[in-house]
Formats: sequence, structure tokens, C-alpha cells
Amino acid sequence: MLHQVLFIVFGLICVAGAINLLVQRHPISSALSLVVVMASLALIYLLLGAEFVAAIQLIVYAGAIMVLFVFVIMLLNAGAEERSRGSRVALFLGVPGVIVLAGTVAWLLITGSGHLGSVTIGASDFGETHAIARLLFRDFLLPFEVTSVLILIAIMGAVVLGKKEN
Amino acid sequence: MNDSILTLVTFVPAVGALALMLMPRNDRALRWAALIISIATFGLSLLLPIYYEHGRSGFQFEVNHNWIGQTIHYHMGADGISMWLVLLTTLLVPVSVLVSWKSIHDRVKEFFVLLLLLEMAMIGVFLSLDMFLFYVFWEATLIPMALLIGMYGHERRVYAAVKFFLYTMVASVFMLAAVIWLYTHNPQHNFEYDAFRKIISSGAVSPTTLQWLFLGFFIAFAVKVPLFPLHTWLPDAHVEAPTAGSVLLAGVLLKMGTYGLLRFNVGLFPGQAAYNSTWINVLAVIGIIYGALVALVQPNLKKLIAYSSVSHLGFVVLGIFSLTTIGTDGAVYQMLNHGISTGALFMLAGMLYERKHTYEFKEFGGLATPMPVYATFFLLAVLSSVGLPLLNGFVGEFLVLSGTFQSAVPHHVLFAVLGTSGVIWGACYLLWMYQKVFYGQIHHSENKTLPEIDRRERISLVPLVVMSIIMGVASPYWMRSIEPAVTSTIERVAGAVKAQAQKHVVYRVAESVQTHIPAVNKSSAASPVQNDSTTGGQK
Amino acid sequence: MTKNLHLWVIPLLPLIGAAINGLFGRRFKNAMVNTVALLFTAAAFGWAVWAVLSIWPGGSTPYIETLFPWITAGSFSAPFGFYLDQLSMIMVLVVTGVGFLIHIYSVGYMAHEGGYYRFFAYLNLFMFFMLTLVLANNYLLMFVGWEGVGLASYLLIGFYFLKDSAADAGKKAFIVNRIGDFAFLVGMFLIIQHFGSLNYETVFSKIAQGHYATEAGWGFFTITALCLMFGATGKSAQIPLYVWLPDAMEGPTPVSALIHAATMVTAGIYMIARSHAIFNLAPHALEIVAIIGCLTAIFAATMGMAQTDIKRVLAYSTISQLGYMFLACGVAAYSAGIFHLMTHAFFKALLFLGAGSVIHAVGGEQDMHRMGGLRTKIPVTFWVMTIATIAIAGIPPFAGFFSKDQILGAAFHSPYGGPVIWAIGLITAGLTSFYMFRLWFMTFFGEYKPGSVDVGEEAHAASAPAHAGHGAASHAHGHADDEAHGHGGVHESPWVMLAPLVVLAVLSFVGGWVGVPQFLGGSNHIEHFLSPVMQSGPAVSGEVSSTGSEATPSHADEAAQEKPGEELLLAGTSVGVAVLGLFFAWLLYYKRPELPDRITSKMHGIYTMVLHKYYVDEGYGAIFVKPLLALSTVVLWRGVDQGVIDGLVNGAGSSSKGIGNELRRMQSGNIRSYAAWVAIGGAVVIAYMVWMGVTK
Amino acid sequence: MVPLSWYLILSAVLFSLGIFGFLLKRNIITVFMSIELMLNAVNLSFVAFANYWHAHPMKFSDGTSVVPLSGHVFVFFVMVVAAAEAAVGLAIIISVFRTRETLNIDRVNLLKL
Amino acid sequence: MNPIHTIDYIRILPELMLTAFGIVVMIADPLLKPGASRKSLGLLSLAGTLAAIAATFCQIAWLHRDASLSDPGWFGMVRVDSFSIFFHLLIPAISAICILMSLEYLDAQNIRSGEYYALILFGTVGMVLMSSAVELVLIFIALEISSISTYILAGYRRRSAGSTESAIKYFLLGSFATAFFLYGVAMIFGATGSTSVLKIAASLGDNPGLLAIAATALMIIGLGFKVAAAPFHVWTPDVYEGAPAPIVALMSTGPKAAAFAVLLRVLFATTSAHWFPLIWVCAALSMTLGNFGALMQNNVKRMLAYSSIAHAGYLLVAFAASNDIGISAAIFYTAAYAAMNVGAFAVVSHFAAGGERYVSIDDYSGLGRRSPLLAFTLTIFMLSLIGIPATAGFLGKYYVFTAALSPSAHPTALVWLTVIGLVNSAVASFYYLRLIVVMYMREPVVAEAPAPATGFMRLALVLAAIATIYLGVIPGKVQDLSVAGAHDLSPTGTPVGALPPGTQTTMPVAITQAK
Repeated sequence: MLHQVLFIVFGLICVAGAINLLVQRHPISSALSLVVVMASLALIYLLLGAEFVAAIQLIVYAGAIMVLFVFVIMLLNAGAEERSRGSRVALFLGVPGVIVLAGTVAWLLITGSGHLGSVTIGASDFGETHAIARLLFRDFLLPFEVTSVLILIAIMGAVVLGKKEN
Repeated sequence: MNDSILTLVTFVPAVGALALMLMPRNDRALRWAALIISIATFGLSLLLPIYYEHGRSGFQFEVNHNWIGQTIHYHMGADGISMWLVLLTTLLVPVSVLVSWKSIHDRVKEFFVLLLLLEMAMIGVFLSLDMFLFYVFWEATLIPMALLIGMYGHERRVYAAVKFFLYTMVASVFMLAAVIWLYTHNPQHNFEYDAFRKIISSGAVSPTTLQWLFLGFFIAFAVKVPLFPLHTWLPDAHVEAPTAGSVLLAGVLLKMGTYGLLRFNVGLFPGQAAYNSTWINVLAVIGIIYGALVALVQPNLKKLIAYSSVSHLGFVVLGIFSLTTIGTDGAVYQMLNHGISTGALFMLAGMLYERKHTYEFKEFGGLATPMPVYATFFLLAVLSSVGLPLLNGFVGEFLVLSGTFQSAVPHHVLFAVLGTSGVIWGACYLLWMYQKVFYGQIHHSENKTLPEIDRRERISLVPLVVMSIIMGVASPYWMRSIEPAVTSTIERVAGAVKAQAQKHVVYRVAESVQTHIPAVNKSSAASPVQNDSTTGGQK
Repeated sequence: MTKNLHLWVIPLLPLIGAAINGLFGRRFKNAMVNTVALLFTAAAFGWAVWAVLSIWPGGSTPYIETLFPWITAGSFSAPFGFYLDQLSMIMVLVVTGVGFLIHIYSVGYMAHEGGYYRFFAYLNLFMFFMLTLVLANNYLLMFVGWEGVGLASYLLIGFYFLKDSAADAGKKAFIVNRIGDFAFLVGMFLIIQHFGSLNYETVFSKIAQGHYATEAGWGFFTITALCLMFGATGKSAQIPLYVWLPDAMEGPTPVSALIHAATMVTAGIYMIARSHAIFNLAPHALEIVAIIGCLTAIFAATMGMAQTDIKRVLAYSTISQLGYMFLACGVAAYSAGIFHLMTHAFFKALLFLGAGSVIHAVGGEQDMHRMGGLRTKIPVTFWVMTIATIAIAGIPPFAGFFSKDQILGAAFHSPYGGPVIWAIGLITAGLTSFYMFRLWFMTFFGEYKPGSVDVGEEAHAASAPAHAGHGAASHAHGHADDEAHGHGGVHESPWVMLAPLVVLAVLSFVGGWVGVPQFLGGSNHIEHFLSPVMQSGPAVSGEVSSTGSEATPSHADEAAQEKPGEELLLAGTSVGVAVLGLFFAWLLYYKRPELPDRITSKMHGIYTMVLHKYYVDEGYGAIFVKPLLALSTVVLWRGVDQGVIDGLVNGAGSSSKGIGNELRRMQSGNIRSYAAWVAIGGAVVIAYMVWMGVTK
Repeated sequence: MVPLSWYLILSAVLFSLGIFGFLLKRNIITVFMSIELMLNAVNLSFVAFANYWHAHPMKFSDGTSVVPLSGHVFVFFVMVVAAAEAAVGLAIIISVFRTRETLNIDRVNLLKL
Repeated sequence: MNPIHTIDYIRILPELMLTAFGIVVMIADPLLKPGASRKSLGLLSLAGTLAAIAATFCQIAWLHRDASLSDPGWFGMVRVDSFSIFFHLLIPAISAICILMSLEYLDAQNIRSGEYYALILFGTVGMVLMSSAVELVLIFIALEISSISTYILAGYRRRSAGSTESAIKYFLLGSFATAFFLYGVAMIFGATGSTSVLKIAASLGDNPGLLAIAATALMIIGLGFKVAAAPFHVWTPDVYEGAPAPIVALMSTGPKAAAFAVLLRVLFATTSAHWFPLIWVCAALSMTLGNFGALMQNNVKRMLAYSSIAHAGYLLVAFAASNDIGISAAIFYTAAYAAMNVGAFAVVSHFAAGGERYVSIDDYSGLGRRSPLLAFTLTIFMLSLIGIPATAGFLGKYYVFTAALSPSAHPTALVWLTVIGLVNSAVASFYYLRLIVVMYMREPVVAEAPAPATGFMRLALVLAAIATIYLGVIPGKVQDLSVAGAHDLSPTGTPVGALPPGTQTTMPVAITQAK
């Protein structure tokens, strides 16, 4: 019961934040509303018994990535976006398309909900960090190592593209 | 030696082309090199008729190796039909080299390289017995010819080159589809000509599918021939092409089309050939008359000759699809004749162009006075393509027409009579052309001092003229090797027709199961047989 | 088997001559050229005589020799083979003989022409083809000669190719002949289809075995015969294909004499006579041949009356006489036809050569109005012309009479002829003698009135550049040359020209005597000579015709044996008519020269029509030629070729470019649009797949 | 007890809101944010599914059993990637801004047709 | 006890090589003085790619010794089989040639930084890993590695607005597509409880649930974007036009090949019944849109971009055939397309000159006279793209259509697809021909003659040309490898009869039988 209430509350906050991200015209406000979404998502993760994920959701996403966003927005001191009419396609084809898409998926999930069953507040041994650690550093060792390459690229890219022309 | 000769004949020009590429840009040396290579090739090809067992049907000098895996083979062979076409090619190439001696002075190296590559491809087309190999050579002829037209042609050369390329390209993809289909349904998983023949004769393939396959091949060849509605690339290509290009285009490339019709449309699909012969004959006859009539009103020497080719190749197609030994003999012979006489005509036109830089009739007239020798050569070429007896043209036409007369194809008498009217049209436009160029007073004073053709030009003309006389008098020499090949093909047609006639009932059953077999199929499958019985006692 | 005659040598000799002159003639002196030409022609003549004598009388005919196959395909095979029977004997002798004489004549006539070697090369070439034609042992080889003589005549008519009229005439001759050849070819195809061969002995022996009934209707034989007949109308200038012959007079006169009078034009007659076996089985065909023959005869005769160009008069007379021969064949009196062919060869050649000599004399003038009174100036020519005129007019005992009389007789009796045909023939005879004597009077009597304008002059002026060029061709009868050589004015021709005239004159006089019919106490040698070849026309009863070898006299002959009186009557009538013609000619063109103008002004309409040859050429032009060219240009070339087909092709190209242009507008460059495309695509994909999954 | 589908539908909704953002926002940075939103949505379903598999363990045909936590691991990697993308993406945005002096996505359309 | 064994390192040996060299290049870069040319680093990275190829050959050799190498390693993360080996040979080769042409290009564009080469190497790591990864996590990361590196490289000419724009477009749309792919992965995880391709394939079977189907659809969207298949192709022309030519050469072939590899792995984890019509439509659309779009282009890079869409279409035809012949045809086609397209872009990148000035088709007028080598090689590539026999392009198309026409579940539909494809290739010949026409049949319009190509560029051109001809004339070996790859990939064993032309049961197939 409590579970449902909590889900509905945070879920609504999520959606509200997302919608706000859309309606806000200034990037900063959009960024902040995105932060809201992420925070509430973190709580939803907790509901799902994923403490580790919830933690890094806050640390990495809200903490690191969004700060980066805000930083860039400041750097380029982007003003409020003007509502230019660059693309009629997006409006008249894209939006209906998305509705169809979302509709299909939603319908699919609703009909499927029967055999999908329900979720429970995580058992104590589930989602706790050392279990994930075992997984990460054993079964998923290779991807983990490969990620380093990814990050290397990211750094290089940022450096190459960001550094001033000489 | 017997199994390497074909490879040699085919690839000596290619090697020569490579050598030319590596040579320094010394035009004179390049010309001589090209000449020597092409003559050497001709010499090699002369070995074919020497070692050929005349009077035996089937392929000789066969060579067969795996090329790509076990499925795609390097399989070559010559029979009476292809051998002579190869000789025609190897004869025409040195001649074209000679004729481009002076007229090509820019990018000489590229020119001769392309010419030799073209020769390689053309020979390969006639010799390959593996359908994949055949298609490779078939397409390979396209590029050098298109480039020759586009790089060394006249004003509208680019349009002509692109038109030529696209026309042929579009058409030949259908053949490719048919070939692939046959391969994928070939239990032996190869492209062997004989294997394909087996699948088709086995009757495993439904008539509808056969019909589609037949058309796939037909369209590709019909464009190349070119057959009536698909011919419009030819005048443009000819008018714009350099002389050597025209000579080889008319002399050999068009023959690739008729050769394909005979070897594949008739050779692979005897039943379908009989089934479709009527409308194909209609097209051929239209081609004969239409080409002639249009030629009659051309203001341009080369265009006239081009349309005359449409008319002449109409005869060839008519002969092939008369599906009689005589007619097909004639058709094959006519291929050679047309190569020689029209080749000669284009060379002569080119020589005139070198002097006047135009092909328009209004620029000529009365040329017999300043250049009598030239006029004489021209007259001989004209007569041989008019089909004057004792010159080569007549033999072919006569056999084609009399073959059509005895053919089993419905309405064959009508076709024969209409085709025969071609002799009138031929005389009309060719004599008209000759008069326009050579007779009457000279209207343009500069024409009075046109230089007579020099030794090189005479040397390049003599072989063709001599051949046209010899072939006009001594046709049996060629026939003895052509006929067995033709006969075996035609016999297969007869056999297939009979088989269809017997299976005809089975068809009807099959039809009730799968409805989309053209209803005509039954009757047409049967009708040639009836005609068979009725022929001879025509009245 | 008699001894080997090597007939192939006969045609080959002139060919060699032609080759030598053709290839090296340019470097030869004229003397050298004509030595070669004459030598080989004479040799051919000699060989022919020897060959004939060595199998006749007594030798077995036909004598056949086969050298090697020329065309073989499938079951069909046509060899190079030669065939000598009585028919070809006559032909070969006439051709070589008359040909030789005309060669001699040309030596003088062409003496001052450019392109001398060319002329003789062509002439020899013609001999080669003509001999091939008459000696061939199968239709295909005959066709070789048939086409070849066409070519030779094309070249010789167009000899003065600087004159457009000459070039046109040559082209016209060749093309019109081709129309005939077309039919001839079809005929041959029919024969092949029916008999599987074109060899005379195969075909005729099959017929002779008599499996074939005379066709009542329009069967194979009738159609074949008609095809051959149509071919013959081309070569022998019959309606409807006669139009080329008058124009052919553009050629040098010896050519007109040799090709367009004596030999080539008779090829059609020869061909029909050769195929009589086929014709005999096709009564309808015979009737048509007869009708065409007599129509042509009278038609041409009327046209001949109005012509003023001396050579054209002779041309129409030739057509008319050929009509006679056709008539003969039509009434199945082949031997009579051949007989007339022979005599005609003599006197018509003589007439042409004579005319040539006249023209030569008056400096290239061909219009008879500008002649007259030449009787005294060129006596020899006058006398030989007189003989020839009488001969053609059909006045005994000259050659023309006998042959023409046989034809008329046959026409009268034959089931295919009858009184009407005979009457027409008779009228024609009258007209013939009229216009011939008209020519005779206009040319040789009255006083000489040279024209103010000399056609020759201007034409020659026109041809001057030719001499500048390399002197290949000079204008007709380059009489300016003569004047240049100093002997101007009217002058008798040199002996080298006169000698042949004399010989021919003799022949035209006595030539007919080989065919003196019984009722005149003769014993129609020629008919008996030919009888082994010719079988009679088909029995009217339609009974199977008997074998060709045994001699069966023709109807005319039978009739003659029955009632000579009637024959005499017929002959008398024809002579009478001839004399009548002579009288009128005398009246109009000697006694009262002003009359013709009055008459013509009276009946002006008819006269102009006749003068313009009934506008046949114009008619053909308007009905066939112009519409055809228009069709080809407007409809086929510009319309179908460039309009429809190329239109479609290029249209396809441009339309696909258009499509491409439309498709590019998807690439607006806007990222959100692109995302939209991805989204919509994704929506479709997922919706589709889920739907598929559900419906499964 | 919350049905799993609620979580999934929430994630679907967020995902489509993300797409909407991409389609409708003009500021490049905001567009990029909407992508991040989409990734978050994906993460949500990962975690939800992980929880589901935890609740309903099962064995594969090869005998091994489901590892629900691999969902969490996946989320971890997604975040890493997101971080990397953010770094690179923002760098690119900066260089675009340098050349074009604008952040309006509609103005970034030199390349077209 | 250490669960990681030596053999595991062998399994990722090529990746290790590339990474090592990448790092070395990265470290070496600051040691060179700022303004200097980075040729040396280029050569170093070239060595890296060669090392990777060598490493792959080591893998082959090892496979001969013990077949257990082809078992999934790293706890079911990677699998070395003839399929992965094919791409491990192909992709580093592509990178090598791109590096060769970059050596000249960077100097011409006056770009002086070693990261460029490092990025190419790291990107290559991602691509090759995509072909051998059998775990969606790893696939995802590899995909991101290759994508992000190409995002950066696309924007490498930072001064040029076009370059940065192409970078941002590629980046935004790319991440957009990635999100779809991820969503698909999430759903498949939900549907099967696993992210390992092998397990997924095993547990889905013939009749997957709706969730799995939706998941497949979403992944098709994501990957369809990467391979530039219609209707997800819209980004291609813009990005290719803006990005530096050598990078276009790379990203139009390397990541594409890798993405196709993944698509193959993913698609053939489920039965074709569900996605056949979809792929059919995509194939037809891609061919048509690509070819017709290219007809009117005047910018060579853009024209080639459209052509690459069209070629993706041909490749999808092979997918649609959805039989072993199809798979092998697709694998072969990636190689054939790589050979000719890399070559074409090599010419473009040389001819474009500083600031990529000369990229319009008219600029190529008279090239036949000015630099015969350039014109000649470009002609070869164009002919190959048209599909003229004796070139890679022809054989590629030929195999594809063979697959489409050989007996299969949907014969009629495939015949029609073949017809569409053939007609398309005829249409295509028009715009490829245009380039040949202007080169040989028109007089130059550009005043300055193109600079002579450096040795490296010549080498790149000649190698590409040789590859094109080789694949067109004696493709036997490559063909065998592709067949073996198909054999290893396909869930079902292959009846030898159905193998496409040139198949001999050779080494790689032997491996799989050994398993």
C-alpha cells in the first residue's frame, strides 16, 4: 500500500519534472527540472531495492553530469531559446509518430502485465553493493576494462574539441 | 596446344594492352605496337580454322578450369559459329588500328589500350561456355566502347556514350537475373552452358518461368542487336563514335547480340524460341523495312549506314528465328558479311571525315572525280551490302530468306516476302547515298582537291574487299563448319517442340493447378509441329 | 558424254578482260585498252562458236557441266554449273556476236572520251554477267547474271556521272530492276520450297515426269510463274516496270545498242522461255503474260510516235518490240519469241548504232527536228539505217517480217491469244512502221537544219571540270573534243564504226530466213532447232503435258499445216499494215511536213499526253516515291524514332531525376526533422512488428 | 504491491517525453538533456526488470540461472557511457557554438538536400 | 585461483594490440613539438592496425591448434569464430588504409594532432569488439566506443562550420538512436532475463513473446540507424558531407560493417518470420531512396553518401533472404563495399585539397588528363560501385542476388526484391558514370592542377584498387571465410549444397565442425 503511494508520488514528480523540462524555455530551468527527475528516479530505484544504483544515480548523474551541463550552459551563457519554426516535419509527423510508438509500447505492457506479475520491496541480499561488485569485477570484468577505453576517448575528445585554436 | 589456343587468342590483346600502358607516350611506337599485337592476335586466331575439325558439331579446343570455387569455371570452347565470329573480330581490330592511325592524335595510348581491351572482351564473349564468364566478358565490352565513344567521338559524344552505356546496362541486368535464377536452380551448382540446357530440357521448370527467363535473355540481346523498338542508341552511338569505334561497334558488338540470340535464346530455350518466334519475326521484319525507310531519308552519311545496320540485322534475326537450318546458316553467314561490308563502309566514311570533317551529304557530291580509287572501293562496299550476287551479302540474305520461306513459324511466307522487299529498299538508300557522295557536279570548290586515299588506307581496305568477294564465291568453305553447329541447335528446337506437343496435355493439367500459364502456350507449343507436317507441301 | 567443252571459259574471258582494264587500264593507252577488250570478247565469241559446233548438230543436248558448289545449306545446294542447249546456243551466239561487233564500234565511237578504260571494263563486265545469265544451269546462277547485268547497266548508264540526269537514270534503272528481282527471288524461293532445288534439270525433269496437272486455278505454278513474269517485266521493260528504259538512253549509244536493245533487255524473255515448263502448267499466268505483252507493245508504240529524240524513239520501239516477245511467250510460242529476240537483236542494234553514227555525225545532236537531209552527207549510215528500218517495219523479206509474222500468227491461233490480241499486235505493227519511217524521213530527208542551241556544247562546258579533275568522265559524246580535233561539221563515221553496221545490216536482212514458215515454202528451221527445248503450250483440255525432249510443233505450226491460206492472209495483212504505216509517215513527214503540227494542234490534249509519256513517271513519283519519303521522314524518323522511342527513353531519365529531386527534400538539414523521420520510422516498425506478433 | 507494468509504463512515458524533448526543444543543450532523459527511462526499466527477475528466478536451457543483478550492472554501464557522451557531446556543442555563434538547433542546417 | 586464462587474452589479442598502440600514440603525442607534422604517429598507428591483423592471424593459427578458442570467453562475453575473424581482418585493414590516406590529408588540412590517430585506433577497438562480442553489455559499450570516436573525428576540422555541424548532427542523432537500442536491450532483458546473445537465442525459440518482438524492433531501429538503412538514413548525407574525407571513408565502412555484424547476431537470434517483411521494406526503400537521391547530387561526398545508403539496401536484400547464403553474401558484401568505397574516398580526400575546396563533380573535369592514376583508380572504384563484372562490387551484388533468388521461405517476394535491386543498380550506373564522364570526356574547369599524390596516398589508392579487383576476380578465399562465418553464426547447420559459389569446406568450417 505504502509502496504504491510512494511510487505514485515519485512517479508523478518524475513526469512533472520531465514535462517541465519540455515547457521551460531557459536551459537552466530545464536542467534543474531534469535534476528533479533524476532525484526522484533515485528514490524509485530505492523502492525497487537497488541501493547501489540509486546511489550512483545521485552521484554520477545528478552530481557529475548535470553539473557539467549547468557549467556548459553558464560557459556559453545560453539565453532563453526562441521558438523558431525550423521543422514542420517534427511537429506534424514526429509527434504523432511518438504517440503511436508510446501507445504501442504502453498497450503491450498493459496487456502483458498479467504474466509480468508485480515487484516487491527488495530482499536484504538483493542489490547490495558487494553482490554487484562480485558481478562487476568477475563476470563483467571485460566490459569494465573496456569502459576505460571509452573514457579515454571521451577525455581525448573533450580535449581535442575543447582546446582553443592556436 | 589445342587447349591453350583459345586462352592465347583471348588474352594476347589484354597482355598487349598492359604492355602499351607501360610504354612511354611515343605515339608512333604505340601505333606500331598496337598494330603488331593485333596482327599477332589475328595470326594466332588463324590457327583455329586450320586445326578445327570441320563438319563436326559441338565445341572444340575446349578448356575448362575452376575459377571461383568449383562453381564458376573458366570454360571456353569454339564451334563453327563462334570460331568465325572470333576471326571476324581479330580481322577487324588490326584494320581499325590502321584506320585510326592518323585520325587519333590525342591520348593515343589510352585509345589503343581501350581498343585492345575491347578486343579481348569481344573474343571472350564469343568463346565462353560458362554463363558467368560470358556475363563478365559481356559487360566488359561495355566500358571500353563507351569510353572510346565518349573520349574520341564528335560533338554529342557524351550523350551518345551515356545512352549506349545505360541502354545496354539496363538491358543486361535482366539477363543477369535470369542467369542467377538458373544457377540457383541448377542441381550441379555451376554455370555450365550444358548444365543449364539440361535443367531447361528436363522440363522441371514451369513454362511461365521459362518464358520469363527467355525474355530476360532476349531483352539483353535485343538491345545489342538492336531489334526494332530498342535501336535508338545505335544511330547516336555510330554518328558520334570515332571510326574505329564504329567499325567494331557495327562489325562485332552488334553480332554479340545476334550471337546471344542464337546461342542462348535458341540454344538454351528451344521450346520458348519456337513459342515466341512469331512476334520476334514480326519485330525483325519491321526492323528490316523500318531501318531501310529511315535510312532512306538521312541527311548524314554515318546515320544512314547506322540505320542500314538496323535493317541488315533484321535479316539476321529473321534467319535465326526462322528456326530452319538454311535460315540460321544464312543468319550466321550474314553476321560475318555485315561485319565486313558495314565495317568497310564505316571505314570509308571515316576516311571522308578525315578529309572533310563532316558526314553531311550536302557537303559532298561529285567526289568520284577527285578520288576515283576511293569511289571504287566505296562502290564495292555498297554493292556487297546491297547484296549483289558473287559478293558476300547475297549469300546470307538469300539463305535467310529462303529459310524463312520454308520455316514452320506461323505466317512465315508473309515474313519472307516482306523481308525480301528489303532487297529493294537496300538498293534505294545505298545507291541514293552513293550518288549523293560521288556523282553529279562538284558544288564545293574545296572538294575538287580532296586528296585520294593513300597506301595505308588502301591496305586497310583491301582485306575487307577481298574477303567480301571470296565469301561471295566460296561460301561452302565457311558453311562446312557453320552448318553442323547450326544443325544441332535447330534439331534441339524441333525436338523440344515435339516434346512440348506430347507434354501438352500434361501442361493443361498443370494449368488447372496453377492458373497463370499463358493460354496461348498450349496452342503455340503444338502449332509448330503441325506446320512441320504441312511444310514442303506448302500448296 | 561428249567431250568437255569448258563452258566456264566463255564468261570468264570477258571477266579477265574487265579485270585487266579495270585494275591497270588507267595506265594503258587507248589502243592497249581496246586491244585487251576486243581480244577477250572475240575469244569468248570464238569459244562459243566452237562449243556450239562441237555439240550441234548431233551432240547430245542439253550439255551440262558442274564445276563446284557455290551455295550449300541444309538440303539446298546451288553449284557453279553451265548448261548448253539450243536455247542458250542462240543466246550465247547473239550475245557474243553482237557484243563483239558493238565492241568494235565503240572503239571508234568512244575514241575521244574520257574514262575510255572504264567504259571497256564495264562493257566486258557486262559480257561476263550476260554470258553467266544465259549459260547458267540453275536459276540462282542465272540470277547472278541477272543482277550483274543490272549492275553493268547501272554503271554504263551512269557513265557520264557528272550529269545528274545520267546518275539518276542509272539509279532508276537499278532500283526498278530490283523491284523485278524481288519478285524473281520470291519465285525462286517458291521453286526451292517445291522442288528443293534450283537446277534446271532437276526442276524440269520433275515436271516432265508429269506428276503435275495443268493448274486450272491459282496454284503454286501460277503464282511462281507470275513471280518470274514480274521479274521479267523489270528486266525486259514491260508494263509496269518499263519506265527505266527510256531514261537509260542517257548512256553512251553503244551501251544502248548492246544492253538496252540487243541483249540485256531480252533476259526476261530468255528467262520465261527457259521456264516455259512452269508457265505451261499455269494458263492464267500465260494469259497475263500475253496481255501485258500486247499492252506494252501498243502503249510504247504510241509513245514512240511523239518522241523527237532519236534515241528515245528507238527506246520506245525497243519496249514495244519486247512487248511482242512477251506476247509470243504469253501465247506459248516461245520459239517465235526467241526468233524475234534474235532478229530484233540484229536490227535494233543496227538502228542504235546507226543512230549513234548519225549523232556522231551531227555533233551530239539528238533532236530529230534539228536533223534532216543527212541522206547524202552520210550515205553508208543512211543505207544501213534503211535496211534496219524496213526490217523492223516487218516488210519481207527482211528479218523482222518473219519473226513478227510468226508471233502474230501464234497470237491469232493460241488459246491464250485470239483475234483481239492479234489485232492489237497488228495495230502495233502499223504504228511501228509509222514511227520508224517517221524517224527515217525526219533524219535523212528534207534539208539539214542544225539547231541554234547545241545541247552538247553546254553539257560539255559543264563537264569541263571533269577533265580538269582527272578526265574520268566527259559529257555525252564529247563532240567538243571532235571539234577540238579539227573536223567539225557533218561527217561520216570512221570505218571502225561502219564495219559493224554493215555486218549487222547483212544480218538484219538475211537473219529472218532461218525461220521461213512452211506456207512460204520455208521449213521453219529455228522452230525445229528449238523444239528439243521447247515443249508446246499446255493442251487446252488440261491433259498432262508430255515430256519436253520430244518435239511437238506449236499451235501456230499445226494451224499452218492445216490451212496455209489463212496464214497467207494473216501475213499479208501485217505487211499491208506495215506499208500503210510507211505511207502515212511519207505523207506527214516528207510530202506535207506542216501537217503534223496542224494535227498536233488539233488534238492537243492527247498529243501532250503522249508527248509526256502519259505522265507515268510523274504518276509513280506522286503515288509511290513522294509519299514514301514523307512517311519515312515525318512519321518514322522524326515521329517514331526521335519522338516516341527517344522521347520515352529520355523521358524516363528526366523523370527519375525529378523523383530524385523530390526525394532530396527529405533532407531539410534540420536535426529535429531527421529525428522525426527516425521516430516515425521507428513507430511504424514497432507497431508493425507488434501487430504481426499479435496476429500470429 | 505495485504491478511491474506501472514501472515500465512510467519508463515508457519518460522515454517518449524524452523523444518529445528532442523533437520540440530548440536549444541544443536541452535537446541533449532530453536524450539523457531517455537514457534514464531505459535505466528505470532495467532496474524494474532486474527486480522482477529477482522475484521470479528461472533457469536457462544450459542450466545456468538468471542473474537479476546484471540489470543493475547494465545501468551502471549506461551511466558511464552517459557520462562519457556528456563530456564529448558538450565539447562538440562548444565547438559548434564557436563556429556558429548560436545554440538554436534550427540554425544548424548548413548541410542539406 | 585465477578464473582468467591465457586463452582469454588470445581471444582479445587484436583489441589489446590496438589499445596498446593507441595508448602509445597518445603518450607520444605531447613529446612531439606542437607545430610539427604527426606523420610518425600515423605510421605508429598504422603499425598498430597491422599488429591487430597479425594478432588475428595468431587467433587463426591458435584455432588450428585447439578449437576451444572458439568457445565464448570472459564469462561468455566474447566469442572468436570465423565470423569475428572475418571482421577482425576487415576492419583493421580499413583503418589501415584510412590512416594511410590521413597521413597526407592531415598535412593538407594543416591539422597537427596525434589524438586523431589514437582515436582511429580506439575506434577500431570498438568496431572489432562489436563483431566478436556476444553479450549485449559488451556490444553496447563497443558500439559506443566506435560511435563516440567517430563523433569526435567527424568534427575534427574544428574551423569548418560544416565539420562541426556534421559532428553535432551525428552525435545527437546517434545518441538518440542509441537510446532506442538500449530500450530494446532493456526489454529483451525483461523478456529473457539475460543479455547474452547466445542465451537469448536459446530461450527465445521460434515463438517469442510480444515483449521480445518489441525489443527486436527497437534494436532494429538503433542498428538500422547505424547502418544508414532507410528510413533511418536521413543523417547520412549531411554527416558525410561535413566530415573529413578519410573519416567518411572510415565511418562509411568500418562502423557500418561492425553494425551489420551486430545486426546479424541480433536478428538471427530470433526467427526471420517476424522481421522479414520489415527488412524487405527497408531494403527496397534504402536502395530506391539512396539511388534516386544521388541522381541530382553535385557534391561527390554527398553523392557517395547516398550511394552508401543504396548499398546498405543491397546488403539488407541479403538479410531478407535470411538463409546461410544470405548471411555469407552480406558478410562478403561488407568487404567488397569497404574496398571500393574506401578507395573512392581516398581519391576524394586527395583531390579535395586544403579546406576541402574541390568536392563538386564538375571539379573533376579533365582529371583523366591531369592525373591519370587518380582518374584510373577512381574509375575502377566507380565501375565497382556500378557493379561491372571483374570488380568487387559486381561479385558482392551477384552473391546478394544469388541469395535472394535461391530457394527460400518467401520466393516471390524475393524475386521482386531482386528485380527492384537490379533496376536500381541500373539507375545507379547513371550517377557513377557521371564522374567517369567528366573525368575523361570534359575539359578541366579548375584552374590549378591537383597536387601530385604522396607515396602513402598512392599506396592507399593502389591497395584499395587491388583489393577491389582481387575481390572481383579471385574472391575464393574471402568467400570461403564468409561462408564459414555464416556457418558459425547461423543457428542451424548448413547443408553444403546450399553454399554459395566458391565454397570449399576449408579451415573455418572445419573449426565449427570440431566444436
